[in-house]
Amino acid sequence: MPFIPHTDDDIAGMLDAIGVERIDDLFDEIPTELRAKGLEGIPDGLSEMEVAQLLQARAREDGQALCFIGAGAYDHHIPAAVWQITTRGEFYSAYTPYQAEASQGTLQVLYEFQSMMTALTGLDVSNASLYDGASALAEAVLMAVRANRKVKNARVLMPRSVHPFYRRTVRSIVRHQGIELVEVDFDHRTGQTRVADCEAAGDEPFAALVIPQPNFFGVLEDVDALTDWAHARDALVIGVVNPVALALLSPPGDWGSEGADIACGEGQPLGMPLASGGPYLGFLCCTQAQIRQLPGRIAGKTLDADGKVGYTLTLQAREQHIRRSKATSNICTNQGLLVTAATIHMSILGAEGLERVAAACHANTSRLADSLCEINGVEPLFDAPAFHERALRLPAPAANILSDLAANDILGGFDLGREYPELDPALLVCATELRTDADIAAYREAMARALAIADAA
Amino acid sequence: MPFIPHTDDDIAGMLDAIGVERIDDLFDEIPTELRAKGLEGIPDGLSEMEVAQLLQARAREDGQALCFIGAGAYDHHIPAAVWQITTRGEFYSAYTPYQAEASQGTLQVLYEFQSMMTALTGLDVSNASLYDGASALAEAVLMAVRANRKVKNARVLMPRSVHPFYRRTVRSIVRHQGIELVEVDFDHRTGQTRVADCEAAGDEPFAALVIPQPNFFGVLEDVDALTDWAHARDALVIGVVNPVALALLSPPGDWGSEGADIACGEGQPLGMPLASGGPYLGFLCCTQAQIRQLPGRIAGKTLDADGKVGYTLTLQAREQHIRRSKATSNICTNQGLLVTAATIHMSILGAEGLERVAAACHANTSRLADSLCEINGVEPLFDAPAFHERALRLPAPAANILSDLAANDILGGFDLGREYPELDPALLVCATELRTDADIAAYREAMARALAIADAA
Amino acid sequence: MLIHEQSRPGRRATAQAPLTTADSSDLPTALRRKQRAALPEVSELQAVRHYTRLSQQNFSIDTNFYPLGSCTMKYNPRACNSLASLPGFLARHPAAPESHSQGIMACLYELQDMLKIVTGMHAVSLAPAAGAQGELAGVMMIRAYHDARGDHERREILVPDAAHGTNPASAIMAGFKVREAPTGSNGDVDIAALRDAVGPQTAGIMLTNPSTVGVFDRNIQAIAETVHEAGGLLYYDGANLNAILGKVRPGDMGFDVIHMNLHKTFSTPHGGGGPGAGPVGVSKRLEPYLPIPLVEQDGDSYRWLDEDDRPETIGRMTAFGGNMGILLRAYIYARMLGAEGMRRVSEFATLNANYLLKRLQEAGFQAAYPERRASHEFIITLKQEAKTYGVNAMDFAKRLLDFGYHAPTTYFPLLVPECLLIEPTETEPKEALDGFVEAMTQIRKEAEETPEKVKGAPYTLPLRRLDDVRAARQLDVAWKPASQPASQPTSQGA
Amino acid sequence: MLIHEQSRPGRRATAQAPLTTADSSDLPTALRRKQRAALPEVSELQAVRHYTRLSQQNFSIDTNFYPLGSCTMKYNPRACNSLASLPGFLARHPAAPESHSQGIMACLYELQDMLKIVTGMHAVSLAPAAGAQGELAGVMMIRAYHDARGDHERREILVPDAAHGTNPASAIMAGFKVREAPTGSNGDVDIAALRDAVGPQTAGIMLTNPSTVGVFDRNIQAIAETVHEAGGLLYYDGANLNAILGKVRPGDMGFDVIHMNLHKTFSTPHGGGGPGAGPVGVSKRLEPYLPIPLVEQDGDSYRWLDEDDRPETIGRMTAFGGNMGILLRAYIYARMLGAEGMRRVSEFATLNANYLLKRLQEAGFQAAYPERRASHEFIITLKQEAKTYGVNAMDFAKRLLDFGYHAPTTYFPLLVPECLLIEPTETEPKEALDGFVEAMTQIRKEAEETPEKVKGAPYTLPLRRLDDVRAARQLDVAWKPASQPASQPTSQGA
Ligand SMILES: Cc1ncc(COP(=O)(O)O)c(C=O)c1O
Ligand SMILES: Cc1ncc(COP(=O)(O)O)c(C=O)c1O
Repeated sequence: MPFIPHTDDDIAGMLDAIGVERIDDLFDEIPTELRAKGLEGIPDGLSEMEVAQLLQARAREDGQALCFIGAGAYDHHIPAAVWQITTRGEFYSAYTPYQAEASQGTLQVLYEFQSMMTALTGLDVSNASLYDGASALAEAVLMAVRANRKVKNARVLMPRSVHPFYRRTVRSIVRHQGIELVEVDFDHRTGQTRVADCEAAGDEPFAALVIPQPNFFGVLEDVDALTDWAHARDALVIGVVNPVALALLSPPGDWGSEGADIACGEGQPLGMPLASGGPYLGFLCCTQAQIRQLPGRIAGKTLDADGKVGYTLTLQAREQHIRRSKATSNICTNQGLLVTAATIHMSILGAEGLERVAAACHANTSRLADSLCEINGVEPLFDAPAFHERALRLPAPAANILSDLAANDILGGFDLGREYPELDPALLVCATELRTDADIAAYREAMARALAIADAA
Repeated sequence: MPFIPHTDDDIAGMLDAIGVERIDDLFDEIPTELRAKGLEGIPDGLSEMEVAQLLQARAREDGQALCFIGAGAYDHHIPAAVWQITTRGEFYSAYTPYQAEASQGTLQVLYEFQSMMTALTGLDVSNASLYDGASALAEAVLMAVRANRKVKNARVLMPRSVHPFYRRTVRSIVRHQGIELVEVDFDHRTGQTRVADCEAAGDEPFAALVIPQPNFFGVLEDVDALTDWAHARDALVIGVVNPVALALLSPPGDWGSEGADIACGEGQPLGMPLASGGPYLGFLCCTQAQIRQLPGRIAGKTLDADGKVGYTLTLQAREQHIRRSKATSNICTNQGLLVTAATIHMSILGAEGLERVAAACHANTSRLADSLCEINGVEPLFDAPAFHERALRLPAPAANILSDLAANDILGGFDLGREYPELDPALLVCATELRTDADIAAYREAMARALAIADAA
Repeated sequence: MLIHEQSRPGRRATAQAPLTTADSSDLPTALRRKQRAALPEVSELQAVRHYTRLSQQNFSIDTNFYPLGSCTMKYNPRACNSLASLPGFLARHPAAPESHSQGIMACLYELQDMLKIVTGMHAVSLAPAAGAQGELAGVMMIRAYHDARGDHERREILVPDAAHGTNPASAIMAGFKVREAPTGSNGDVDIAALRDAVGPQTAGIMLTNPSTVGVFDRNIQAIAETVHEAGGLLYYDGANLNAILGKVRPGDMGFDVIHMNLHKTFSTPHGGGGPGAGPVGVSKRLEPYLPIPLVEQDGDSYRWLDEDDRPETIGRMTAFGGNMGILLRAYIYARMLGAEGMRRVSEFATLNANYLLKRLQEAGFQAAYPERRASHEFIITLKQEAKTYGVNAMDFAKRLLDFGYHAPTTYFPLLVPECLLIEPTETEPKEALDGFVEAMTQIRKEAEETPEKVKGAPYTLPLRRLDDVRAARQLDVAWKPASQPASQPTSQGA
Repeated sequence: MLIHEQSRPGRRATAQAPLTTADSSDLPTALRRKQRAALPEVSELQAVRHYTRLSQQNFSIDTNFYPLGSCTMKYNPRACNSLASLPGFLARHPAAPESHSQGIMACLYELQDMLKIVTGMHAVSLAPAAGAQGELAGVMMIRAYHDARGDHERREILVPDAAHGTNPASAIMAGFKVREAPTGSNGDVDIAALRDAVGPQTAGIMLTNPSTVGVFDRNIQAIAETVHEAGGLLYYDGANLNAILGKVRPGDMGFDVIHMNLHKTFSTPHGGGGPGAGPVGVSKRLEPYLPIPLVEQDGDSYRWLDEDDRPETIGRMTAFGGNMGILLRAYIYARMLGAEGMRRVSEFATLNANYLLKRLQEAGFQAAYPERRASHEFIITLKQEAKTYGVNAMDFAKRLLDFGYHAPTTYFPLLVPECLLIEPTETEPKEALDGFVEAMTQIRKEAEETPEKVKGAPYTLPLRRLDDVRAARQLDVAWKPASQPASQPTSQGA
């Protein structure tokens, strides 16, 4: 019996101790008419060997194409040590550290993670993770609305330059809490969200402004101006940031004259494989003033009975298991194992290592964009400094080009027209530090071929 | 500086403490004319990412062909838990357990391994590993010659049905110790080593007889008769056995009326990947009487100062680090990590699991052989019960057929003619529990095609 | 010692960063970081050693019996980890085209299907990232259902007082009011009180059955009838599915929507606090609202369903469709179990729980619901011990750690005083249960003879009992450099 | 508790074995096993938990500073493990055709090449499975060389008294006699004594330089001349290569043959006692005798060289050409280091050793060779402490464990009384060395004030000091079932 250790003797002895004849008797409080007759359709169990053969075949099927998609998930090198340690049983198979004394490993990791995230974002405090970047933004929006005592209405300015999936996720999650998400357009020449675009949202007060940096197009926003503008209107500022980019870019805590109030984003670039989109790791940081509105676990430092330093979950009164319906959020299980990976990743790379990774991605993506733009009809979509991603205008339908490239095992980018019809046909491309010059040349060649075919057709 | 943690401050402070100006001064006892000028030809260092890209490409190059080769290395399923635990840093990066109190993990594993190997072989004691099966046989031969007090000469009867690479290895290793390896032929009809073949080696006394079970051809030897015959002549008996086969086959300790004296073999089938041939694990077991002639580490049970049970390396007076030139062997570093893997593997599978694996291999190989023998001109080479491998006669040159099959990503077996010209053209094939019916069908089809081509040519 | 405290400026003994720093001088200075982030600067060995040693300070399934009620801490098969980590799965970008995704989509599709079968629901979405997000998706679907029918007054969700905290919190996030439904003294929902509570304002009820008090609510059909007749829907909190897998199906009990914690019943790892996966299953009438993406079979291949295919969907729960790696692990586990194995899960989880309960009762401990069968878990109350010896549930919990056992869940559910919620799971051998009974018995003896000893526990762990109050009062939730370090300019692309 | 003691008949809670038992009834009954082997019957969880917990009872590089002299316990980069474990490498059968082996053969070829360059030798074989096997191969080549010249009287190998035990043992295995060469009081070989010792019987000398006393023999050229003039060859024990990598090459010192412990200098893991890899390098005149297989480049591809290509080879050392997975790890490490990184290895290993020596001397410890530079390791002698306080080197070693430091090598080399051979390696930060000095100082203080405390160590490990004598006297080297268990017939193919 896979995973069930009971011998026949055990079973007999245990039933005897309980005083029943057979295991099924233990289910006698379930009304008979409800007892499931069977599990028709569930296949028979397989041995580990058979499942391995099946899964190996399936994993092979998905191949390992050359990936030039970014769009919120980045193919970075992950030091081998990261997952070899993260998957140690003591991290992998532990629960949320409710019993602090038996969980110092996890708790100290959480505290270190929080320390690293505050260092990266320039804010005071960090929680110990949310599900992913998009749901973290949703929580940030809810948090900002709760936290803003000066502005009573629940309007939040949401630039269209924020990742479209993030905007959708925010919409799903906050829709029933009376929050109005006001879309702010971007400048179609630069791809930037200008103050003027924000002003177009009207004169009504708003609780918060979301600022993506870099934005979905890879374009760098004028974060200082936007932050000061929002703060002048008593709104809070929520930065949506890429943690690797933060190695080079001004941290939210430094934006404008006062700094952003909240920063959130996707931790995937900190040591998580692409893995079809998850598990990743949402992070959420804020100023000290907002800590009681912060959702999610927080590890804090304390002392034990002998005065030794230790760590424990703290401010639990914010959380559902204490506060129930009055909690800051319903979040319970979060992304602890990914936090462990991210913490190890950051400690191995350090600030300088992350900086080099960021610079390499930036340079590679620039090289890729330049190289593709040598092809007739391909040109930069926006005229503004960009980081990590580049939006390109195509002379042919993006979907066709992408499927042509895919047939050559090149994943050519994200089809911008799908989310921004006015930009069609356009592509969002990205080349992380893992893409070599040869990879970029291969892409360029395949793109030239694909466009030639499209042209001929 | 990869892996070197010294900061500039550290270096300055340390040099200062030592009282030299630069690191190079520390090499001032090396005669100047010897100082290496450079390392021309050593490439520049690569980042982990770059090395990963290189190695991934190389590993991909070698592909993952469908493997029907056995010949001493078997493609078994390895439970995922085995290597996830074996590569935990505490096992992976520990030294030989010289400080017993700080090495109870490794030491208990060694003791458990020894217990499992004695259970499998039916002998009293086991060492804690040798390099591989072939070098273990060499040590067994040396040990038998030392141990046999009744027979003073150093003749050892070595059947030709022993793995040819084992015989070569033994020859390399023992050649300078005055040992005469007397080849014993096999019955060309059955593939077995008969008592009559042994008797053909002459009347002179001999120190030991080697008995492979199953032998290189997969054929089962009449171990009882051979053992009794050798014992009647005051020779010791060395069994060369496959540990997975031992789940079904009579253990050396039960052979004949007294049992074999020594058993050795290759532990690879107990949880080691094929991995191009190593690291594997040689095992060596013997009767209590011979323990002081046993080479290699041995872990023993003892008590600590508080009377608690613990484990430590014992009988070290047999070993080179104590006995130097009088040691039983020069072996020092052995195959500890593989012992760990094997121990976990055996504890997860248990005797019944190993038995099922053995039965599945046996059945698959039989099915494969039957299936190939449906092809015109392919027929069993030997008429005898066999296990795990099957020797087949081919109607065309084996080398050509094998390279044809390889072109179809099928590794079709071991070319017997290379080592046994008199059997040419013949193939030794094997299908472990991992080979499915579809795999076998694919092989059969490819073989039929290859033979048709050969026939046409 | 924190990793930060091992940091030395200029130390970076790894082979990890690109060897040269690429040019990034085109980034506008105003938008650049002025000072390097205070991340640790350590060697790879230091990091490896630090986190390896930290890991050793955790209890975990792989090292300890962990009978944490409501959490289903069972063996996480190692195969699930290695197979979900095959390069082909790890390398797939979430926006990869379907042509490069058929392998994983086949797994997801089959998982949807298996979850439909085991729960008896009509359709399943794998999107929610954990149980609580599944709850949110579930109650949002209830809301979408009523809204679609113009039934806008249904704004109240009933939640038993024993329910998990996420239940009311999720209902609130979906814009509902929460009303408590009391638990009767026998552990079942108080049906009379429920009847009084339902009405035209009732959007639905959130239940788990067996409930968090560890008993199967025998009136489930009456409850379903009551709520349905009042026009409400039934939500099933699937955290306790391990108790009934293959034995009784929420769909058959009358539930309209369910979430499942794959990190419980389907044995994906808890990871020290996640990640999990909280798929939702629904009856036919709720299907249009399922969160996206979904996987559909289309002839020989699979395709994603998104907003365009499902215009009424409540939408997206995360950017990229959920915790795929966890879904894969659950799929692998399910395939190893098969139908027979699934049935055995609940059978042996229940056998273990009832055996352990019985043994503890024999040892003198008081069950919260002594007349009832345990499901996969049960509650004992230490109120007697607390009163007589002044040793409370938390003291027992801490002392258990000294015996190498992780503590059961304490003080949840809140309605049972000084309670321990104990869930042994099916993967523990009888010896582990017997050992636990022995430890509990021993601790009670200590409570009687030397109560201070119990109250001072633990003793054998790296730390003694931690001061939670201090942690909250003297908040320190992030290490900060002693003095902001001397400004280290970041490289300017040189 | 042993895994065997957790076994219960009939327990097998794993998904590992094939689900059905295939037919094996055709195997002759006489050759079948009569009774199942007494292997443990445990669940997968029990096995995982047992071995996870056992692992935690080890000191290791990944958890502790491990200054074990002569063993080069440095960081084993995790990348070496994961890249050597890529499926393509793990799946390759040793008898796979060259067409399916070019990837790994490229790695092996380049490794051969790099090892040639760093040692200054003419050719390299990767075949030997560890250092001792490399030694055996080496002295066998020396023998083959003399034999080929008809020089059959050269049957004596000189070995310094300080040499590692494997040196004389290997020489004996190759059929030589061993003669000790004494070490001078300054740590160098006693040249005069050596001159007296060589003669027509001299086949060669086995040296390591720096020697196992941790100093570089300044007379190495004179030694080489002496031995060569007498007609002998020079063997270099490469266990100490970490001290000179990129600084001085054995080939340039005049050595004819060398083995390298890749599990030392090239940082492949020690694994609790192996596996290692002991490639051998030779000068031109010994090339024909190299053990096979070798990898040769042939245009664009690689091919194996075996007995047919190398008729004079000493032959095969293992069945399949060595510890390939270890060779791959060494290759990966070498590629990460590059030339510059290799030089740094010896520089920082030497810096760390000299710094630690100096600090220990300042703290009052006595160096065995106080006038000499340390190489990558050095010896301190505690004979003073042993005499004054009755606390010997072993006591210091055991007490160090309580401080979280693995003990240095004790009582080797034998010629220095109460010695500790200390090798910090280059991957340890200064803080680790300083911490070690503090611990040693503290222990000396304890030795002075409370010698019994030191003699009773360790105290903080899972066990107190173990009784080695008892282990040898009351030999128990394998668990046996209490009573041979009731005969369980093995399945007869049903
Ligand atoms: C009964 C119950 N419901 C809901 C949840 C919430 O699930 P999750 O932690 O996955 O968000 C839990 C788990 O903690 C639970 O035990
Ligand atoms: C100096 C010296 N020579 C030889 C050896 C033997 O090497 P191995 O253990 O790899 O056989 C060692 C290692 O223990 C050593 O330190």
